[in-house]
Amino acid sequence: MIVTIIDILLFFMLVMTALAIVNRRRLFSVVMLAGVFSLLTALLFVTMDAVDVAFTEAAVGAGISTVLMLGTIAQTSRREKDPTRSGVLPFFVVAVTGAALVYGTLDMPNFGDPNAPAQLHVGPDYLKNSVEDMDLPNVVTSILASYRGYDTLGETAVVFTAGIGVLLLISGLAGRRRREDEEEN
Amino acid sequence: MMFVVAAFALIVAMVCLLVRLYVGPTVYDRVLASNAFGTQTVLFIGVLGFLTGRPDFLDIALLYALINFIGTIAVLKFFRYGSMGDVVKRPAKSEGE
Amino acid sequence: MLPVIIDILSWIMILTGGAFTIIGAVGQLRFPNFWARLHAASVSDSAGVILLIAGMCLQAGPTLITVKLLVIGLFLFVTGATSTHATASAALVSGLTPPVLKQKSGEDNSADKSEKPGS
Amino acid sequence: MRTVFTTLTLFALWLLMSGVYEPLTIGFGAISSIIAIYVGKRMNAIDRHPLEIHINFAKMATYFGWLMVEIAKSNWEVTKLIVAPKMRLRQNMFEVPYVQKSDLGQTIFANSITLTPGTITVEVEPGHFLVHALAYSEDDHEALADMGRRVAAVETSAA
Repeated sequence: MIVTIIDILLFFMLVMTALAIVNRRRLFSVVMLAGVFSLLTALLFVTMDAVDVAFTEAAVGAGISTVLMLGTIAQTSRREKDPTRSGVLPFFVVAVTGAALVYGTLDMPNFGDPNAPAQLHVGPDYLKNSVEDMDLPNVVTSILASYRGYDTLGETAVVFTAGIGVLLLISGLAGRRRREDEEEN
Repeated sequence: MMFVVAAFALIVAMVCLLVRLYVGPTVYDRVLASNAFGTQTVLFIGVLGFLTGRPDFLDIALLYALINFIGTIAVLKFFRYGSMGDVVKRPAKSEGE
Repeated sequence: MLPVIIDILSWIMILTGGAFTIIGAVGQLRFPNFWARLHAASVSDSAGVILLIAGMCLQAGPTLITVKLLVIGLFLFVTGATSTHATASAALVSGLTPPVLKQKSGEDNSADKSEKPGS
Repeated sequence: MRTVFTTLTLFALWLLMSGVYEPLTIGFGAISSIIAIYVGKRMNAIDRHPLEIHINFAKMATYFGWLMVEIAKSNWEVTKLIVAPKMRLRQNMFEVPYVQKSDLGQTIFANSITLTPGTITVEVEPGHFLVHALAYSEDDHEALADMGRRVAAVETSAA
């Protein structure tokens, strides 16, 4: 009950932050607000017991991406360009998509429903056997690292590649800036 | 029960900080507010752990404390030594690095 | 008897801690300029954190949780001060001049000390 | 020697956080702390200048208690300022000379100033700190000098 109220309040703050992000034109404040947005998201994950996702959100959302976005701002512009076209059509598209998504969730099982299909397939086996198989206290860890080990390896490879790509982009931009400056002088 | 009170106190504080984060005239106001927001989040995770009867969540709170500090310091380093972060009027591009 | 005392103590601590946290946030809203807001932030960073962590420790009792809480508390305690200082000094360096009392303008001409960022 | 010490510290921290004490998990912890230290050494992240701690820990505990009282007092002062309907701020910057010899002592002093709400160490300059005060009064110099002397008393003579 209490947790539900807290959830609602957190969602409220989340929506407010999102609106603020959309409204702002100065990119520094957008970066700060995005950091706060991800803090709020992680809090919501914690209230839903998704501890590992909250971990990831904390490390990536609040920490690294803030720094990356600041680095990007340093290379590019500090203000968002004012929109040149009217926003009616994009808003319409977004609203329809959102409505469709909300309609889709009506068919989804309730949060934490023990009879949801996802809970009935292999989940019970994992829950029953993981401590014996792996001797680890945390089931999520053993699923991620062993039962779904190849998935995790793939994910890690993707994230690693993305990280290298971002670093290359930023350093390439910085190098070009410097060269241009030198040519000007 | 007492943790409910603490949770709501933290939420009220967070809303205040959000307003400051939105209004805050200078960049540093925003950094300050978001740092305080991070501290509040750490405390909130701790309180939530007690509220749901599973204080194991404290690991995340610890991680948050670390990330928040590192993030704040990184941002400030950027403002201080990067080619940006001017509050006063100054040429947009700082003269050659 | 003892549990009651502990309960009362932690009630007091958590209530006052929550109050200080709110007061700090309200101070951030009400104070007129950045330099004053720094001090408001430090209210919730010191009193709020200490009291809330202490209250939670009392509730947790002598377990691993208390140790973790103490580690978090110590960490927040040290980093709170450090990041406040870092914010202040970055603001000073970038040229956000602090308000200074008029009659004693002789010694704190801090605006002149602002170096050029970026080198 | 220093590497071994750092590894042990890391492992102790791991044990503290883990909470599961079985041979397998403890082994994982030991292996991961050794790997972390190895990577750190390769990155030259472990410097060769150990932090010199010239601190009398018994006196430090007393100072900490005193600091807590100070924090409580100044919190109350700032709280009154915040909730007062009409704000009477006397913000000011002033210099506070420090007398501590070691870096750690100076750090403790600067952080103590920041931790007591109402005063914030803004900048460190040779021989003094720049301190910003929310409600400045002439007594602040004496109060902060007193705090500085207390911190200096905590230091043992640097060998």
